[in-house]
Amino acid sequence: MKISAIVTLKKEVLDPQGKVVNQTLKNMGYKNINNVRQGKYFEIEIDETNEKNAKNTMEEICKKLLANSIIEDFTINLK
Amino acid sequence: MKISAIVTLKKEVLDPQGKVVNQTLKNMGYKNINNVRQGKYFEIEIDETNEKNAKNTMEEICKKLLANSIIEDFTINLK
Amino acid sequence: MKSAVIVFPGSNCDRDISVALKKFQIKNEMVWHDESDLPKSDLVVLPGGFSYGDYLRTGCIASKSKIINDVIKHAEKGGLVLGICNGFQILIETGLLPGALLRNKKLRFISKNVYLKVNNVNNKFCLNYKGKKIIKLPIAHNEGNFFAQEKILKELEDSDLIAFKYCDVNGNTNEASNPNGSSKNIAGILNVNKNILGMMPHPERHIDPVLSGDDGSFMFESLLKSF
Amino acid sequence: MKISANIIDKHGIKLNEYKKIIKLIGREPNLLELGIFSAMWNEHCSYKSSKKYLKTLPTKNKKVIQGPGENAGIIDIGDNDAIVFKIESHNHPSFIEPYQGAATGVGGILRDIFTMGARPIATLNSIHFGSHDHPKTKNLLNGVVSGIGGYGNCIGIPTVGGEVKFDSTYNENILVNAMAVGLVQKDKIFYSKAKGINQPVIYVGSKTGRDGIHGASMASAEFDENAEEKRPTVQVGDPFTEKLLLEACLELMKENSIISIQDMGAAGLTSSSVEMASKGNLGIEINLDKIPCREEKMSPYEIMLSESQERMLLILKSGEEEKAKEIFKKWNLDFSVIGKTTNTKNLILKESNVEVANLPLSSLSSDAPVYNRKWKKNLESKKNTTNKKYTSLNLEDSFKTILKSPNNSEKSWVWEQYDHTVMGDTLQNPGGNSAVVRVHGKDKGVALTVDSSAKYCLANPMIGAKQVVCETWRNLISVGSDPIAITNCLNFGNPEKDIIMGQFVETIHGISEACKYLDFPVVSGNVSFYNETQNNPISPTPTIGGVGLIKNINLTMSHSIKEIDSNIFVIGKTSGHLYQSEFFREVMKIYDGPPPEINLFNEKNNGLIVQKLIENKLVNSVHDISSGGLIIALAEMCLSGQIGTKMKVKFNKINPYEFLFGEDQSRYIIEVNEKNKKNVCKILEKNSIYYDIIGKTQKEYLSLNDDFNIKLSDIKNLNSLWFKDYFKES
Ligand SMILES: Nc1ncnc2c1ncn2[C@@H]1O[C@H](COP(=O)(O)OP(=O)(O)O)[C@@H](O)[C@H]1O
Ligand SMILES: [Mg+2]
Repeated sequence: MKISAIVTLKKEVLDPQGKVVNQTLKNMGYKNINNVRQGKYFEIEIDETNEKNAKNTMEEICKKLLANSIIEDFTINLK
Repeated sequence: MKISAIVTLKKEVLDPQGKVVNQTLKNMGYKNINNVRQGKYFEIEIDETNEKNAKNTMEEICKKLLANSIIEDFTINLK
Repeated sequence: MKSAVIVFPGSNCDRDISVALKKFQIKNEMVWHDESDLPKSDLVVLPGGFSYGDYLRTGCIASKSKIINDVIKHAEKGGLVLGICNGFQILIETGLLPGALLRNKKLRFISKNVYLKVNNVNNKFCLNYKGKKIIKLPIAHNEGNFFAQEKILKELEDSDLIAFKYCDVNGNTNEASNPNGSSKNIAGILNVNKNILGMMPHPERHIDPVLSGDDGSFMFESLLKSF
Repeated sequence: MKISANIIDKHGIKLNEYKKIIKLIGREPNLLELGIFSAMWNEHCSYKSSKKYLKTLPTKNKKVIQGPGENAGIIDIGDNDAIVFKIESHNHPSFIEPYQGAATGVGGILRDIFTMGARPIATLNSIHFGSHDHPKTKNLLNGVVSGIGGYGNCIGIPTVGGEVKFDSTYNENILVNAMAVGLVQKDKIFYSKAKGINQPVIYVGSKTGRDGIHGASMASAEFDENAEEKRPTVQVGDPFTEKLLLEACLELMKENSIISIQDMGAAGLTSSSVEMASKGNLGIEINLDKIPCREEKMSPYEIMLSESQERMLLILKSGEEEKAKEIFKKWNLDFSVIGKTTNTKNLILKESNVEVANLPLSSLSSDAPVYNRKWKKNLESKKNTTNKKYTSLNLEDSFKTILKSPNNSEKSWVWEQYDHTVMGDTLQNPGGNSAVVRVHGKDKGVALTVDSSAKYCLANPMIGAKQVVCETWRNLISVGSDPIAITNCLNFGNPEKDIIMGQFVETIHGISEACKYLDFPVVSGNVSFYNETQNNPISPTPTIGGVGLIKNINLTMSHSIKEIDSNIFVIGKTSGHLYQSEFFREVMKIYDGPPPEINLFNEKNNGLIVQKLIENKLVNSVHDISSGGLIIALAEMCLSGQIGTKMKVKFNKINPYEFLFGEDQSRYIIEVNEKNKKNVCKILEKNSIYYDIIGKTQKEYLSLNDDFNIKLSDIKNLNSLWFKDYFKES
């Protein structure tokens, strides 16, 4: 089963990468773009048939490894 | 409107980060995880009411800036 | 005095620090990350470099290494721990020091000499900086932008746990003298018991006057003196 | 599968070359074999257009341990120490994917160094971009610089020097040349030549993936409009794995287990196995089932042509496999016995016990085509005589215009992204004449530099090439080293055109002549042809990387002015050559005319005297004069030392413009304190060295007669303005 997670910086943490992308887009002529946030995406192949188990494992992994709770939030998606 | 894109390395391209994360998860005892791929996530706030237009803009941005089609693929999602 | 330098896959300042320790007559042993026990040591050093390529988050994967449990025990018993650059990042990921190290504000790797204000000389690492308010050391990092919640920043300041701050040649700590965007210009911090120091600058690279400075020497002399 | 004309063409093989293949192997090749031929016979691997001329380079002297022909060149620096170095291009991949292209360029050249048993101690790079206002330039510059840094910083080898240039000639073809330098014990050098029959062939490092298939052929084709579709995937670099590979290889090299070793560079497993076996005059048999693959069901064709990074091929003494395996296991790297050496003199590939290719090794190496291409002498670049009204300009403004031009701007924006102090032995940082790196644990050091001068080379390839070699020599002299040898990267357009081939031939003549005269042999190098897009070739760009020895690091010289009230000497004659100068290009917008002449006799004389003055501690600081002329060199000295200079000059034969901006060659600026002045003059006169004393150092200001008086802080601001502006930083 494939399962994915998106890890983003918490709102109160400055996201310089997103800021640079935003600025670059403005310079390229995209005037209607107001805000850009950048994050990380992880896709995992897991030997598991039960969706709930897979989700639980992913959540555990995010907490233990993939996200740093001081600065980051995460969301999980089944593919 | 919020719209997001996930940029991942093409399947044939080496993903050094995914490789290391995969190995680490194995060492942490997650034996049922077979493959990890890491990518980038972008979330954009756009002044636009028409979904299709927003998607088109995002697609353009991905092609021009966020992804390099030589090594990367992207997918777009409305929030 | 005895020290142990932990070598992770991807560490690359391990040789530099061992050269420095030897130069100041500290008996050093290199310890592979996969060992479970530390040799008897007074000081444990987590060296600079790119452990595990700095993939995922800097210092994160190294903080899950086998040896780390013993490093934590050593620290809890009051043993000295010094984390330089990637070592600082690892200390933060293990939770031995608070906060987070984000990407440099300008999103670029920065390698240059910077001025530092030594804020706290009442610890075993910095004794010999007494009277030497402003020093010069090299930095070389991509993620040295120290971040912590207001509460923690205040605690650090109130308890005098900020060891070094980035400054200019006259000692001004402001935005212009802040190379990477760190909160309060923080370049290095101590834990409450002051036996753990994490810092982004590299003292081990400035131990010889033929290089562009030797302000790093004072730190090794301090360590030696305290034993 | 029948090989059609279309397939042959897609492999970049010409019809007559295909006929030659059939003749050599006595039959038609299968597709896998054709792929192998295409990889081995392309320009990048076979040097078919350049071989004839490369042979004419001087490659030997007392200090050369290994000249061209191995992974890198090696020179003797005494006490059983040797320096291994080479430069290589990664131009095409960097244009397509600047970060990964540049990163893997650094990774590739580092493997060439440690495959010989050396620990890399420094890297340098020469990078050329299109015009700063070309829409692609900013992104390419940003990507290339962070890619070079990304790889070098992570693996922990200091990037100590380099050059960055902008010119519209590179708009669609940027250049990324990376040089690496390593240190090895003279009696512990490893080579690629296979020896002995039935010895195990070992694959170590990363797994093989479907990336970069046919990269070498790409480097041998020009871009066209359809390049977009034809582009094969570029490889992604993994510096972390390379660091592990480096440590694992050096660890194994301490044992007595390796017969020979070779990195998998361009054309991957194909070229490494072919080269090792053919150098040893042996055969080699490989079982493709044993290759560690990243993806399922990879075909023999893909496996043999993949250019996945961070891989090595070893031949071990049989019986040593287990010991070696343990080491690679510790470093978490793949290790696989994939075959053996044989006496067949053939390359035999097997898959599931079926022979899928069988080729005589000679057909891939010694019998590969060599061409004697047509070439045409380059026209003399004519002087534009009508446009010489520069004396009505303002001196100060002209100086300032040059100072803030992209090419003459201070480049710390670039080199502050490179860790240049890791390993703790960097004595001179980027920004000076040459970088200086201490030999670890000793009192000696090496001086390192990389230089090019495409503007001179386009105007006159022969003189230009000589000039670049001399500039390298001068840079090495200026830090107090004894120049020993060079490596070179020859970047040109399509050699099938007689004009381009002419540029190449004349360049080789120029390099040869200068190297012979200066006893400055070429020990390694690389040729990159087909740097052109839609018939627009780049200017001929030979890049020279030089290495010098500093016997006593305490005698290292810098270009920072040291004290006030000392004397500023110019060694060598200033006659005011302005054609091809920065002044003509940046201020007058004059681009024609010949480059300055090089007189090798003066070059050598002036250099050796400067060397002697440094050795005898008679000078405070030294800088060579190059692009931009005397005033730019002097300004750099003043900025670096934060001390100004008051120039007092009488103008009779030449005017102030020619004096300040002329790019006459073989010159140095030296700072001499009052106490040594007499002595220095005496030595210079005794040796018939032409010199001028142009002024004295002073506080804070750089001035000339009554013409101008500029504060150093203003100069500094102007000089560092461009990059900040370009990247919109305060
Ligand atoms: N311009 C040159 N001058 C001298 N030697 C060269 C030049 N170009 C290539 N060589 C030599 O030819 C050999 C093959 O080079 P190359 O194909 O770049 O090696 P690799 O397979 O390591 O990439 C090397 O020994 C190299 O030093
Ligand atoms: Mg090689």
